[in-house]
Amino acid sequence: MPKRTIADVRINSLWCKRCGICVHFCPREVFVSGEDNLPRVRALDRCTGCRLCEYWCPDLAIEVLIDDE
Amino acid sequence: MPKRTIADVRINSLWCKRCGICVHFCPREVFVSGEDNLPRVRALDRCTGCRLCEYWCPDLAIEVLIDDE
Amino acid sequence: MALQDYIRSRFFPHIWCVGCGHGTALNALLRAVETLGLDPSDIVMVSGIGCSSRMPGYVDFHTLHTLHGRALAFATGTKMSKPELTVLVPMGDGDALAIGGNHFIHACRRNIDITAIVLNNRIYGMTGGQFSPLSGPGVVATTAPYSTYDPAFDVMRLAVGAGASFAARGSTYHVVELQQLLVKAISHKGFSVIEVLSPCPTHFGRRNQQGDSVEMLEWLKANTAKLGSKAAEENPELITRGIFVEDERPEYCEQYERILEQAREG
Amino acid sequence: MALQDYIRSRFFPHIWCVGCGHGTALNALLRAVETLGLDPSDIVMVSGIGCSSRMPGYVDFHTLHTLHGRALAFATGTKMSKPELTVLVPMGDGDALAIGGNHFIHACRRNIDITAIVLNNRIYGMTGGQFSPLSGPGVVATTAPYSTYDPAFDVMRLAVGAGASFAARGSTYHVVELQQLLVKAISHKGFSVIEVLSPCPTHFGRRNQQGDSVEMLEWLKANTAKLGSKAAEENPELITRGIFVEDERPEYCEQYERILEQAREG
Amino acid sequence: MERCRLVFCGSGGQGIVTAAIILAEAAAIHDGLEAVQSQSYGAAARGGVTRSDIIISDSEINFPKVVQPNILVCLTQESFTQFYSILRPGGLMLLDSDLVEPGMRVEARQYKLPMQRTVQQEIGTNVVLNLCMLGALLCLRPVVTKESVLEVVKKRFSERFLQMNEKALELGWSLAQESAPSSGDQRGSAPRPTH
Amino acid sequence: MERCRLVFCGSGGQGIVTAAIILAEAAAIHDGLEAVQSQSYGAAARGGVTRSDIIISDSEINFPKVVQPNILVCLTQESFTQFYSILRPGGLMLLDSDLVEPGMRVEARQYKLPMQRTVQQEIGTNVVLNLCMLGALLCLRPVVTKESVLEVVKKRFSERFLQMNEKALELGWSLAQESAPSSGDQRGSAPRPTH
Amino acid sequence: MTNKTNNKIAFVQGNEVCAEAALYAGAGFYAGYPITPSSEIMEHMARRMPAMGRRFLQMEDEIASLAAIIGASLTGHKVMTATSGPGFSLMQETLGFAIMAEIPCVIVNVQRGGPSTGLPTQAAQGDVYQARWGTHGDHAVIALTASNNQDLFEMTVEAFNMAETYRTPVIVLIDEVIGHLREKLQMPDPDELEVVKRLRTAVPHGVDYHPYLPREDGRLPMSDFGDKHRYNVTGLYHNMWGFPTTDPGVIDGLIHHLIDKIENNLHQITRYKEYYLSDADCVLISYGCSARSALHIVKNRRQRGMKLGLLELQTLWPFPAGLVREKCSGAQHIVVVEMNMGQVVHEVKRAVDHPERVYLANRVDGEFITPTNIKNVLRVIMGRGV
Amino acid sequence: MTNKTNNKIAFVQGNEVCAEAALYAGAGFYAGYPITPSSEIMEHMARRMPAMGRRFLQMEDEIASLAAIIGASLTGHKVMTATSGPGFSLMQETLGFAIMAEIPCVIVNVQRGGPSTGLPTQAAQGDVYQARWGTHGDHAVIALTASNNQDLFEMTVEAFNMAETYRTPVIVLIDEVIGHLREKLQMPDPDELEVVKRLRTAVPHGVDYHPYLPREDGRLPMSDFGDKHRYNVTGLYHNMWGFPTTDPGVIDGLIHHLIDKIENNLHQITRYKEYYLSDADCVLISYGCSARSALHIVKNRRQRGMKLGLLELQTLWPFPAGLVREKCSGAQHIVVVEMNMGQVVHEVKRAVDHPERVYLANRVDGEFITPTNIKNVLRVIMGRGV
Ligand SMILES: Cc1ncc(C[n+]2csc(CCOP(=O)(O)OP(=O)(O)O)c2C)c(N)n1
Ligand SMILES: Cc1ncc(C[n+]2csc(CCOP(=O)(O)OP(=O)(O)O)c2C)c(N)n1
Ligand code: SF4
Ligand code: SF4
Ligand code: SF4
Ligand code: SF4
Ligand code: SF4
Ligand code: SF4
Ligand SMILES: [Mg+2]
Ligand SMILES: [Mg+2]
Repeated sequence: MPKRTIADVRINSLWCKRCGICVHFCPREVFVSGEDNLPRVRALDRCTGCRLCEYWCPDLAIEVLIDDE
Repeated sequence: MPKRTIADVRINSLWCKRCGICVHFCPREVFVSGEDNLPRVRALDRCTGCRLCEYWCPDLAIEVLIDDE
Repeated sequence: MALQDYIRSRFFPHIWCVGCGHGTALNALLRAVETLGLDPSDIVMVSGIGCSSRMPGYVDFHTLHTLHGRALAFATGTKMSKPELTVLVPMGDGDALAIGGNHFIHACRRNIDITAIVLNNRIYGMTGGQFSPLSGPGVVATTAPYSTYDPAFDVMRLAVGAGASFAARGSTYHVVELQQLLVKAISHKGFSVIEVLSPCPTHFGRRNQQGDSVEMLEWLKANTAKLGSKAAEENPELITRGIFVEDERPEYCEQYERILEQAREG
Repeated sequence: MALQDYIRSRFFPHIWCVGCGHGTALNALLRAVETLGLDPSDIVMVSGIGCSSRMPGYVDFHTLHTLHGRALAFATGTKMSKPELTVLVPMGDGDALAIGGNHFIHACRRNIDITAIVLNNRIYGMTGGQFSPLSGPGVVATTAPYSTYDPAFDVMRLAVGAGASFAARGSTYHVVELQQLLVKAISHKGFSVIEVLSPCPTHFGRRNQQGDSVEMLEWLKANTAKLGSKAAEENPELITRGIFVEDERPEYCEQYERILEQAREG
Repeated sequence: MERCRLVFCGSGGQGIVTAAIILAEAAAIHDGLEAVQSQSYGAAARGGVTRSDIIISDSEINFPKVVQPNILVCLTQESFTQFYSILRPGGLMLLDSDLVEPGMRVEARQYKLPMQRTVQQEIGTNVVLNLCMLGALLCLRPVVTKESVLEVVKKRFSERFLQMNEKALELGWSLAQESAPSSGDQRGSAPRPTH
Repeated sequence: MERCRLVFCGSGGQGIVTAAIILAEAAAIHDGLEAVQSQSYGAAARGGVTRSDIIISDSEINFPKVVQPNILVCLTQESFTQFYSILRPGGLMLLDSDLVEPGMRVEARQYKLPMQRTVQQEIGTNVVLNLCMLGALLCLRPVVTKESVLEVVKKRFSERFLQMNEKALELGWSLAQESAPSSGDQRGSAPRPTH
Repeated sequence: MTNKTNNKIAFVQGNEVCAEAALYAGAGFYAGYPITPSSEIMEHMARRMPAMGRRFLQMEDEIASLAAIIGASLTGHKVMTATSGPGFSLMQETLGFAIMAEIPCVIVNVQRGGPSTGLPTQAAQGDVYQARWGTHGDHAVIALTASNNQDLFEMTVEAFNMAETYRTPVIVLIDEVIGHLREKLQMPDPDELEVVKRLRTAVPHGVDYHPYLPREDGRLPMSDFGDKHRYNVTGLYHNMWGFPTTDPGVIDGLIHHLIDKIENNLHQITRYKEYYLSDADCVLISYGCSARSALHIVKNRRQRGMKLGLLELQTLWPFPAGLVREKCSGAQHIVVVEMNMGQVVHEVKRAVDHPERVYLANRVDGEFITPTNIKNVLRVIMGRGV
Repeated sequence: MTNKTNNKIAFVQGNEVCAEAALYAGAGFYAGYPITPSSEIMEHMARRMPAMGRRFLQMEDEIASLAAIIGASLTGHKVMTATSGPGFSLMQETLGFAIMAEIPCVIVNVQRGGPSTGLPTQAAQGDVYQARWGTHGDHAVIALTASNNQDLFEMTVEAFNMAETYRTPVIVLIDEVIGHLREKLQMPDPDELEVVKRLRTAVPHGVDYHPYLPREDGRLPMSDFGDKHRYNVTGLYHNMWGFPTTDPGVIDGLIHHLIDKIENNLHQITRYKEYYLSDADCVLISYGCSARSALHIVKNRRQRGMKLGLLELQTLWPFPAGLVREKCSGAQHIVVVEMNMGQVVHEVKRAVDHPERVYLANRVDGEFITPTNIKNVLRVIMGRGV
């Protein structure tokens, strides 16, 4: 298995409706709820790249960018 | 069980449509197909009073009369 | 009351064809009603459109001859508005399960105390022999001149799948059994479905080498078996007869009574 | 193709409420289509009317937004007339099983190669929170202020009873599983039904003490179990997820090809 | 050719409509005439009274129904009772002598032939009663040629039934040749609706 | 009383419509006035722009919609953008200062109050933002009496929520009392449809 | 009416008024399927009926809803269902059954923008002709409408009354604006409005009862399913016992009866209001929500001395042609105000002596027609441009 | 046509003619549900279509049938379904969808006696107004009819042509008499009648295609589902891309487009026949089966020197009012002959200059209207009793 680096977890703030699902369910607690409830990545380093947040997001507002080496 | 006498097996010729079901299926072959296919009782004495003919008849055209003693 | 007292004899002989199974089904139904000693003024018979749906004309109950496929919807209103009535709904296979399929599954789901009698002749009799959703593959019909490829519903599986609390199948060959099944179906508290295999010699028999009514009854005799019987086990091709499900579930109108109470209390 | 290539991004953010499960279902469906590497020009999405039925607006396939309850009937015509198309039909629970119940069971019966996705939020979302035939008893809805007493359909039992050759249930909490189920459903040759437990926080959650979307997903996590799992066996109250049936049966359009041949030969 | 208006009536299974179509088609396709054919069924789903109207003419036919036929064929008692009175005075009435007992006088040339009995005896089935009737009719009133009818029969029936039908047609023809009208009464017996 | 035309707008969950009904009902039932209230929703199923029209008058109201309000309340940016231009020149505009950033000059008496922030701080929830708005509005323009509104509020809300709503109303009132119009600009900035 | 207070004045929505009026009229059974913008009627019934011991049912679709209330009407209940365009289209076959079998029932259609799914939340009056001609075959119908809460209450009660009087479905044809508009309702006292009871046969048990034999006064007494008279109901042509027939005389009699019982009673069925008609040389004709805008402009122009008047129709079908002719006899201009591409305007043209003087002021873009829209049409008619 | 012989003259039923004409016009997909008296159309298709490699489908009801052909039309097929009154009533919601989404399709309604189940096997022409107004909301429709086999063939082909030309459902409104009447048909050669092909967009892949943007000539080119242009189809008001909108301007434009594309082409859509009109002082106006009786009496009276003429309408909707006015301009009496309680007669009254000269000769008892029935009306009109 190639080594994976999590390049970024991006939130599309225009599409995100602030439901809080990603914040609540990310197994690694990567997000916090920021101003106006917009999720903010607080600890990218904790992210395992499981992509669950991407899958859960009802608004297709999350993109997990992974560098496969 | 009281003794049963079969008083009569009556065919309502105005209702009967001559399908032949009674003639064919009576377990005791009580009927024959008569003129114009109207069933005719040919052997009342053979009748056991099982009433199956009455039940089968699609035209409600048969009545089995039984004297219960 | 005698059987004759339950019918409108002035309309006999009825309009059904020579040897039509629907006549035998009517016969069995009347005997079931007689057995139960029901007062005809307590019975409502509701039907749709089709040969089978002509049944209400012949019985001296309150009778309502409605629209193709909609009988159960009308009947639901009748029952809900006067739950003390016994509501009987004879339906054709097309009527019940082609155009009327939705009302059928919803009546099963609700478990409203109505008895649905599906007169299954595997064909649209009234309109002249088009195939139905119960014809099954390999049947010749006016709309299937090259024979059908449409799979059939299994009425029992569908009824059970939709939540029916009583489902049984009988045939117009097995008349005594049929009468007994009808007695049970009518007595059942909740929605009951009874499928009656009822030959249509005119449109099914003739086109499908099943011959006249006598031959079609012989076919039923040879091709059906009692549920759980040895014959049925040995030959899975046989169509099974008997009670497929008989559950106690809350009846719909009774449930509404609970709502009425709850609402009255506040 | 990337996920973004399958959507009409100009219409985002979509109209669904904060945390609506339908968005997550769309997400999973897009990933399933991506996994299968389908060409969007080969896909037709057909829907009825309801919140769920707004899905076609967001996907860059051929899209057909029809009438409440009728999506499968339109889809049947589309598929039969051009069998090489992949036909996806997202439906609401009311859409699929209240007004649309008849088309649903007939599609199951025919076994036509369409994928029906029932987005089950147990409520009429679009019209403001009336109960649906999947609400089940004890639910508060605008048309059931004293709570419902109507029994619910079990979509899996109904689909199987009607003859579906593929039936599966997933949830928007179990997203990876859901995506996999969708891949299987789409790949299945024949009619496939997939029920997606998809929370409606706005109308169901609020009225029924299930809270917002996060709490509703927690509920799904706690109240469902994999089919055949120990949890499911130990607690029959749990809603089961997984594949309920996966049969090989002749597909409808293929059967028609046989008729075409037969007719051509005479 | 004078306009000829025919009504065939009987019960559902007797092939009344088929006979009517054969006749009209023979006229329209093979004899170069104009012809229309239609049918109506009674209230009963099946087995009730069936009626078929045919008009044959050498000019365009607009109104396609027959109000007063000049030829009436009745193959059941019930249909006779229902329709005998519409026959145009002096018209031709053809009946099966075993199936219909007129019982009243009709102002017409009436032919009663034992058609059903004959086909049953000679061919062993009564499903070809209709063709027998057609044979008899053509002999009595050649509205179309027998050859044309045979052409249509050939096209309509499979090998298996063809011969049987042809034979029935000939049987009817012979029956009619031997017959004479059984009632020459020219006075009407009951008021007749003129519609 | 002069006819008063109001438009409340905002997003789905903000209780815009409830506030409008309370206001209109207070006028109609308790202040003996005529009042009509209606609402419309944007294309989005939910969460889109919601608008409610209220007319209050001492004479019969026939046309029930508001074309040019003399009072406009906006509780979201989107609704502001959509509707700011319909306000009658010189009318009153009430905005939540945290939710709406006008960005353009409007020919009106404009009040921007931190209503949402205040209820959140003082009551701990923003579900009563609508009542706070109503309180502010009544203070600025007493279209109905506060007592009447309180009557309606009492009837509509269960014990559990009553106090909270009453408090919000008072909070709004106080906020408004302290405030002054933030924009006295009397010139229009963009052409305004007259409809 | 949840928010009813003292003096029985309530501040409510049209849809709630319609539901409450049905209860006032004695509706004992409701079945329905939700659809915007009519759902509040159903929701109000769901709340109120159980508390009153009456029966409420949510069905699987609109066809089943109408079927269910017909089934319930036969057991002796007054019944109602409500829907909007798409549901009303679905009901057409079943509506025809109610007409043919002469079943009293009330169907509310809260119109929205059509055709098809159209504009679910917006106002239109495009179903007027459909109410008349939506089902197949010849028939007659009664359709009522209203433009404000007080009238809507009365018209709904009237709908029940007419349904019972004429043994026929009656359509209450309102629109999104009226259905959703909140305003005052002075709730009538229990005996304030006339409520027509179900007319039941006086024929005793054992004597032949004819469910389809009109009395001297044209009414057909009913007998409840479950009572002692057992009869037949069918959608086929039928005789006076309710049994199917193909007898041409009976058929001819039945179809004429179905139409005459309504059209010959046009006078009794007609409801309308008039404003400033006595001296009007321009008559506006309108109904439902549009009539509000029309009345607004009439009052407004009267203040300026223009002789404008308004005839507000509350009975749309059977169309009160005689009334329209009479009220327009002195008019130079007649302007029909409606929210469609022209429906009632056609009937008005047929009714009046000078159809060339009839104009249409309409709006079909989903927005409520404004007084200004009407004013513009008036200006054009007067030759003054817009 | 099973019984077709040499010279391509066949002796067939109207229903078979209709089916055969559909195949001639290129119908590639049929879905239906049987109903008397239309079933033979479906049965004929069931036999013929598979042999021609085309697709035939029996659905669970009429709603599904119409839905299925719409779904099939979008993949590029010419499509048809056939039914009778009860089924046509059920189709109304779906018909509105086809109108709104501009889907070419042909719907045959073989009329029988209504309302409701009515008279399933008997003749009537009671669905004329329903064809126009059966679905909710404003809209326009095309409805054609015919009175004999040859015309029926042509009108059915025309129906397909108009469906394609105007992207709209076209209704072929025949009746039990025509459907079941057997007479000659001279089968047209393959190229004898014009067959309008589906107009497909020329816009190449990658260039923005607007499914709802009319061309200069008013037509809207289509693109098949499965081809490279992916667009949206909806029953909501929509913009030129097919996406929902509530923009009042777009809504207004769409509803006008839907109506104008048909009504502005009235001239192209109108089909009719005329007999002895040039000097007629009494004009009969009729259509479908009734026109046969009308023509019979016209010819009959002409022999006696009466100046009777016949205008036979083949296009019923949009109603050719101008044509009727023109053809009746010299008439002292105008008699509409139809088998209903009066439907086309209302349109005729609206069309002509002297509505008071318009009479109705009708029959509604299930029996076919006879020349004698018409004669009796003529006698009354002439003041000579019956
Ligand atoms: C809406 C509607 N569609 C179609 C029909 C025509 N129709 C009448 S009965 C029938 C089917 C009859 O078949 P089935 O229900 O199996 O009853 P059967 O006659 O075989 O007893 C059909 C299609 C109708 N009357 N109404
Ligand atoms: C014929 C018809 N009846 C009713 C409606 C109103 N309607 C629109 S969507 C809907 C139900 C929505 O519920 P569901 O199908 O469960 O979808 P959801 O919105 O919950 O996703 C209803 C009743 C309609 N559009 N058409
Ligand atoms: S799950 Fe999506 S919509 Fe919800 S808060 Fe996270 S990014 Fe926003
Ligand atoms: S990819 Fe997994 S770990 Fe990373 S942020 Fe998303 S849910 Fe959390
Ligand atoms: S079963 Fe009945 S109908 Fe048939 S032959 Fe016997 S008596 Fe007659
Ligand atoms: S009662 Fe039984 S034995 Fe007697 S005739 Fe009938 S079937 Fe035969
Ligand atoms: S057609 Fe078939 S179902 Fe109908 S009456 Fe005849 S035999 Fe019975
Ligand atoms: S109402 Fe419910 S189903 Fe509809 S978008 Fe909102 S959350 Fe989703
Ligand atoms: Mg059947
Ligand atoms: Mg739902």
